[in-house]
Amino acid sequence: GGGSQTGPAKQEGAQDKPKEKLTIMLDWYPNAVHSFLYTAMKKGYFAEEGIDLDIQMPAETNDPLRMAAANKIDLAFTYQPAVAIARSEGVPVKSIAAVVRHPLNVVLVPKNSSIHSPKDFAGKKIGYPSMPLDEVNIQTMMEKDGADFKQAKMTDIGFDIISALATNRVDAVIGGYKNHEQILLDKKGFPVRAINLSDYGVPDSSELVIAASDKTIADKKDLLARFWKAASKGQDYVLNHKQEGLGYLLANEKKEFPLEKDVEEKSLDILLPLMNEQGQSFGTQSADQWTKVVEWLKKNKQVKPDVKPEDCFTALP
Amino acid sequence: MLAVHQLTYQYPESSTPVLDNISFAVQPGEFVSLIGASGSGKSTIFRLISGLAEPNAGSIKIGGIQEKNRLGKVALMPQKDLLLPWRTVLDNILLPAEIAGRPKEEATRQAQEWIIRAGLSGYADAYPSRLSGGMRQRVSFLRTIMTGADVLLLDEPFGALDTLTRQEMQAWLLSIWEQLGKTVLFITHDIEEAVLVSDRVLVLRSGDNCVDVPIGLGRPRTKDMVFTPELAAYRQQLTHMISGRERE
Amino acid sequence: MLAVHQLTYQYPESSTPVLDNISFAVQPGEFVSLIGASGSGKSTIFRLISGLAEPNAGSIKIGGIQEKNRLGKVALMPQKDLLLPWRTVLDNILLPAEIAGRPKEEATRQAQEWIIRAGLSGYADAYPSRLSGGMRQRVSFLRTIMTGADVLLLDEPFGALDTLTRQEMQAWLLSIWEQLGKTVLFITHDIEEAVLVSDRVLVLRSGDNCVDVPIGLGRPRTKDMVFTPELAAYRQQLTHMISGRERE
Amino acid sequence: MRRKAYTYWPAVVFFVVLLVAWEMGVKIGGVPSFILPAPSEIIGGLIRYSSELFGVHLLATVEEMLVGLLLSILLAVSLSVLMFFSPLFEKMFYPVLIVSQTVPLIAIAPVFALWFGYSLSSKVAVVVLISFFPLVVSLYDGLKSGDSEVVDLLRTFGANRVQIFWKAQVPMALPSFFSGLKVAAVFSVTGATIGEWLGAEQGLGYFGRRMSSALRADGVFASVLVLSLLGVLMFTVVYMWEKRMLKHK
Amino acid sequence: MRRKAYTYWPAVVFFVVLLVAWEMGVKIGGVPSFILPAPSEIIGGLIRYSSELFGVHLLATVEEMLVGLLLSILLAVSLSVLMFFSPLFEKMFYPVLIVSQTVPLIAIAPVFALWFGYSLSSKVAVVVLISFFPLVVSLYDGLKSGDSEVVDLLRTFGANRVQIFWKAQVPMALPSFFSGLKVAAVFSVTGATIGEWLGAEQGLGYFGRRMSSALRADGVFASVLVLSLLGVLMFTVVYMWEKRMLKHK
Ligand SMILES: Nc1ncnc2c1ncn2[C@@H]1O[C@H](COP(=O)(O)OP(=O)(O)OP(=O)(O)O)[C@@H](O)[C@H]1O
Ligand SMILES: Nc1ncnc2c1ncn2[C@@H]1O[C@H](COP(=O)(O)OP(=O)(O)OP(=O)(O)O)[C@@H](O)[C@H]1O
Ligand SMILES: Cc1ncc(C[n+]2csc(CCO)c2C)c(N)n1
Ligand SMILES: [Mg+2]
Ligand SMILES: [Mg+2]
Repeated sequence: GGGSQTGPAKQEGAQDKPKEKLTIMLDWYPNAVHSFLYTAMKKGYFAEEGIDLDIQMPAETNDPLRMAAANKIDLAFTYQPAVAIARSEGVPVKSIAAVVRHPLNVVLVPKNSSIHSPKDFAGKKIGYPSMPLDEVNIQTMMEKDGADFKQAKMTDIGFDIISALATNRVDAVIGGYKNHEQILLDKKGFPVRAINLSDYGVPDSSELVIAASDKTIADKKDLLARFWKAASKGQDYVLNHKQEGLGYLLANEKKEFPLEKDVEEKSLDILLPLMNEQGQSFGTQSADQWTKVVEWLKKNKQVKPDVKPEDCFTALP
Repeated sequence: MLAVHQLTYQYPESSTPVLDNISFAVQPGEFVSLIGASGSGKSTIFRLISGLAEPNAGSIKIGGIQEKNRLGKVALMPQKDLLLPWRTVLDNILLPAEIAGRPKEEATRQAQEWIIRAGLSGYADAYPSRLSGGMRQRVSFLRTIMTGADVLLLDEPFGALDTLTRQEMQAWLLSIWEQLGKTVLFITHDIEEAVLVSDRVLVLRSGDNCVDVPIGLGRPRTKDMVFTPELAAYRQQLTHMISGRERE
Repeated sequence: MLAVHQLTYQYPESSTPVLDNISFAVQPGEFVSLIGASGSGKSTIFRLISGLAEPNAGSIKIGGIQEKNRLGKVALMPQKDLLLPWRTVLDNILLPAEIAGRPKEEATRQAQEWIIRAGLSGYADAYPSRLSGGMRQRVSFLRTIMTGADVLLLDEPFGALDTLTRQEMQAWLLSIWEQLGKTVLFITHDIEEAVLVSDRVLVLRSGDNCVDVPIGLGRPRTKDMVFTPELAAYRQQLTHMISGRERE
Repeated sequence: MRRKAYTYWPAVVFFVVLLVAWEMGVKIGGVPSFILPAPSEIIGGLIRYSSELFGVHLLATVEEMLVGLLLSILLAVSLSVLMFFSPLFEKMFYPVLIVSQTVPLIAIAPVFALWFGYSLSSKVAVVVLISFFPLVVSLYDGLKSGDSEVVDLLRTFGANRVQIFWKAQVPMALPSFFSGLKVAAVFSVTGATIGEWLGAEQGLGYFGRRMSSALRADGVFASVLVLSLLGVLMFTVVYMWEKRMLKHK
Repeated sequence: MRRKAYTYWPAVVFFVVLLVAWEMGVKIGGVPSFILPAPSEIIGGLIRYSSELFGVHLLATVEEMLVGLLLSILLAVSLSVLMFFSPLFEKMFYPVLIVSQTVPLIAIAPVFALWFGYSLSSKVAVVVLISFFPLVVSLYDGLKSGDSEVVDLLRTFGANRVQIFWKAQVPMALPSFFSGLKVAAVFSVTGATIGEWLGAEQGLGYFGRRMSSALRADGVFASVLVLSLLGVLMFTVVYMWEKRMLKHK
């Protein structure tokens, strides 16, 4: 947090404003998808809005949502269906903005695998990072492809999406991103193929959204709006200056963990078209997409029938 | 100084009492020996007097007072040496002074003098594992003396010593006893020793009260008295008493 | 049976040798006592003979053979009783038989007989923590006897016993010795005991060779011999020898 | 001082007080129940999920745990004995032993999986890795710190090293061994759970994790409850065994 | 038997042989280097990432570890002493202690995060949770198993409970305490690593985990190497301390 007040932030001349603290937790370790945040921070956009942003990393996939719901943090990067599931379990959170508007999550198989479409999952070990949601993904895909989900051996692989596949402990893995895990595996000499979820009946969803608790939304409406204004400005900058935007991310990480520039570059190329929609401002959510996702979750008994799509998200003013 | 009245004691694990209705008294400044067959309960009496165990029946008075907590009132030298292996000879000897909170320097001076008197010079800084059996016993004896208590309960203090060293230690004990007016209750299996050093000898027989034999020898006692016929007579009498023969 | 020649030994931790050029021999079937001041090295000699330590110089022959590994060749009764607290009295006594792999039944019968002889009947199944000092010593003695070795090294075996029990144990030891033709080397601090039981007495003086005193008393020895003038003479002679006075 | 029969009521009273405080704290203090559910909700979860918990996952975890603990004991005993008898082996092996404890499981999880696959053995391996260290250290220290005078006595009886070992050194090392075994027994539960994080299809740890990702805290804590009871049970069994073995005290 | 000075060469030789075998195995056996890199690659990683490893993460981990271990010792000592002096407290507390060990960290991680946040204290808490159990058990067992005759002797000197405790029971419990401390010292490294999985922005465990997610095995194993050395160092320090304290043996 303290670091964000030094350096470029001062140049913008916003130092006199009293700053409000805002905490956001990422969905994963910092990677290309988070460039807009680091850019906005380094360019002083948050400072301009009177925001002192603290970026935290999660310990576990579900931490951001839970911590946000418990008001330990203000904002959480999370997955669209996860918000609906949370509401269904009585966890009071809402999505406030879509960051990546389309799926990144794919099923990865080794390049020379005999698996070519979901019906080939039958009799194979499918690894997933302990998200019940992934079982529904696989089920939907297999049923669409005319196979019986019971034939797949679903295996919980814990934290290590990548090495589970690379060590041939599983025949396929779901939960890796086509902009990240796929590129990494290819680069490290373990070529893989991706099977898209949306090709086999899984509805188009926003891979990453930002969520906050009902209470935070009610109490800090103005602050959140200012946050998103600054974040959007950051995203605009990244869109127009890809190299520089990425540079802010890499620079921020340098001390603790050297990111690989080429991987992040490729990643950002894939990401940017999925983040901004022509004619819509950054973060705009589609009621239609929410309805489809919630319907699909209901059909697969992942959420209770009384979950309303419109409760799952809210637009910022 | 020490009065034991109708003492009865039975170990919790055991089915018969070790001590059954035992009574005796020791006057201030007296030197009394306690003899009896192995397993007759001598050490048990010491456990009771020192307060390590409570009698099932009977009373124990120290200095005329029957106290609930007798611990720390008398000095007990146990039959096993029980030296603390992690302390040097000097530190073992200083233990009672430490516990009493006596000034360290003065206690150390006294301890070092006594180490020399006990023939242990050069061993002050040795750990007990380096000592011979008799040396360990002497350290244990010194430690008991260092409590400074007026009543000394000594359980076979010189049992592991050769004649000469034993005589020196006896003479020294007698001098401490006389000069400082201590009261001593002394367990030994050596009847000669008992007769030589004591004013009275108590003979303990299991399942029986103890018999009191005053020793009519003059003071100071010298080691040459061992060869006198009086001593030989006491010796034979006591030997027979232990074996229970004098009653037949 | 046992020949010790120019033995020299120094503890690694210590700066001067405990034993310096010691020589003596024990004939088969002989009963020899070893006396000397506390700390003179008696127990150390036993450690060397039994093979627990190796001399710095000199040789040790057992049965005429100078073996490298003497462990298990002689029976050593240590000065401390060293009973295993997790074994009952009987099981402690059976230990050597177990180690030798002797049939359990026969050994148990023998052990039980001996438990009775040693006045410990009723204690076969007791754990050592329940025994008195003298009882522990007797158990330790029985355990040593149970090794069945021809040479017995006994380090103050009866030091914690009252006169009567001691006399019984002595008589018993002598009967085993005579009947089974054992060779016994016996450490004691009781000169009377040494004279009464031995064929010869070895007097150990630190920094000096040991002196050999044959005891010209007839066999069988009875406890009443204690009162004979011959014994008294030996006793005085040996006492003076330990203190080093006879050389002046 | 400590002779009285072990009575359980103070622990029970304490636990009840703790539970009531917890229930109140959650209900009044407003701790969100998706993070820390109240005891009553946990009991609810236990009932709701009882068929899965007890029918499937408990058995799986118990199997991993017992197999692992048994292997640990075997391994720890053999290693301590080897180290005890061979100073060379000790010098070679002790450092490896310590290193084995500091390697973070998450880092070698792939290696583990490479070797053991996702079968029972990978979880057993984790249990062994976690529980054998306290065992080895305490057993080996116990063996080393035995009274050398007793050992000497047995040597004079002509006992060979094996006899000395069994008749003197092992009994003297038992108290220390049991200290280690108590720790190891409890850690075997933890080991099984961690093993299940690294990849599993059943087991209480697996169940808890899935419940956690489904944001069902009642299920998470129901499995935690079962795991804790398992740990307490393991400890108690060892404690009873210790009492029996060391009854001469 | 075991008097000779501790020589290191057998361990060194053994390690060298192990490393060579590993290098060969990886190079010849065709284990993919992103799963198990050869020692030479690990050394390469160590050099490549040395500024991050030693400049940032090592310090963070050492801090968590030392603070945690110190707290553990304090806590374990106080608890054992309390349990030792108060049988009531023991009966109340021992079961809680065991339960605390069986609760899977992953399950209470959110609770931890809720209480401690993602700060130093959450990692310290994990270190304490993991390392104080072996300490408490061994210290408490050590205190309980002390020779009662020695205690009786001190009682006859009029020693009060505190004096008996310090002058007899503590020295008698020391060997057992050190057994536990050796285990705890090594586990404190593991604890810090696990603490870092549960949420961290620096530390060797964090670094290794991120390296793993980026499939950079050389970095993973470089951090593992540093962690192992740390563990061995901790053990050695305790071992030396034990030698000094128990030199009368
Ligand atoms: N382990 C040891 N390390 C160093 N010195 C020792 C050791 N054991 C004994 N000594 C020393 O060796 C000398 C002889 O000891 P030893 O036990 O042989 O005497 P002893 O004749 O049996 O005496 P006692 O009659 O008192 O039993 C003593 O001065 C003692 O301090
Ligand atoms: N802790 C105990 N539990 C049960 N019985 C015991 C215990 N301690 C001693 N006894 C028994 O009490 C009796 C007396 O023991 P005590 O130690 O008082 O004898 P003693 O007269 O000192 O003998 P010794 O001269 O052999 O030392 C013995 O028969 C012994 O077996
Ligand atoms: C770069 C990147 N890789 C993986 C994940 C993790 N992840 C992707 S989808 C999903 C939910 C279930 O499939 C999870 C946990 C991420 N967030 N970011
Ligand atoms: Mg006694
Ligand atoms: Mg001796």
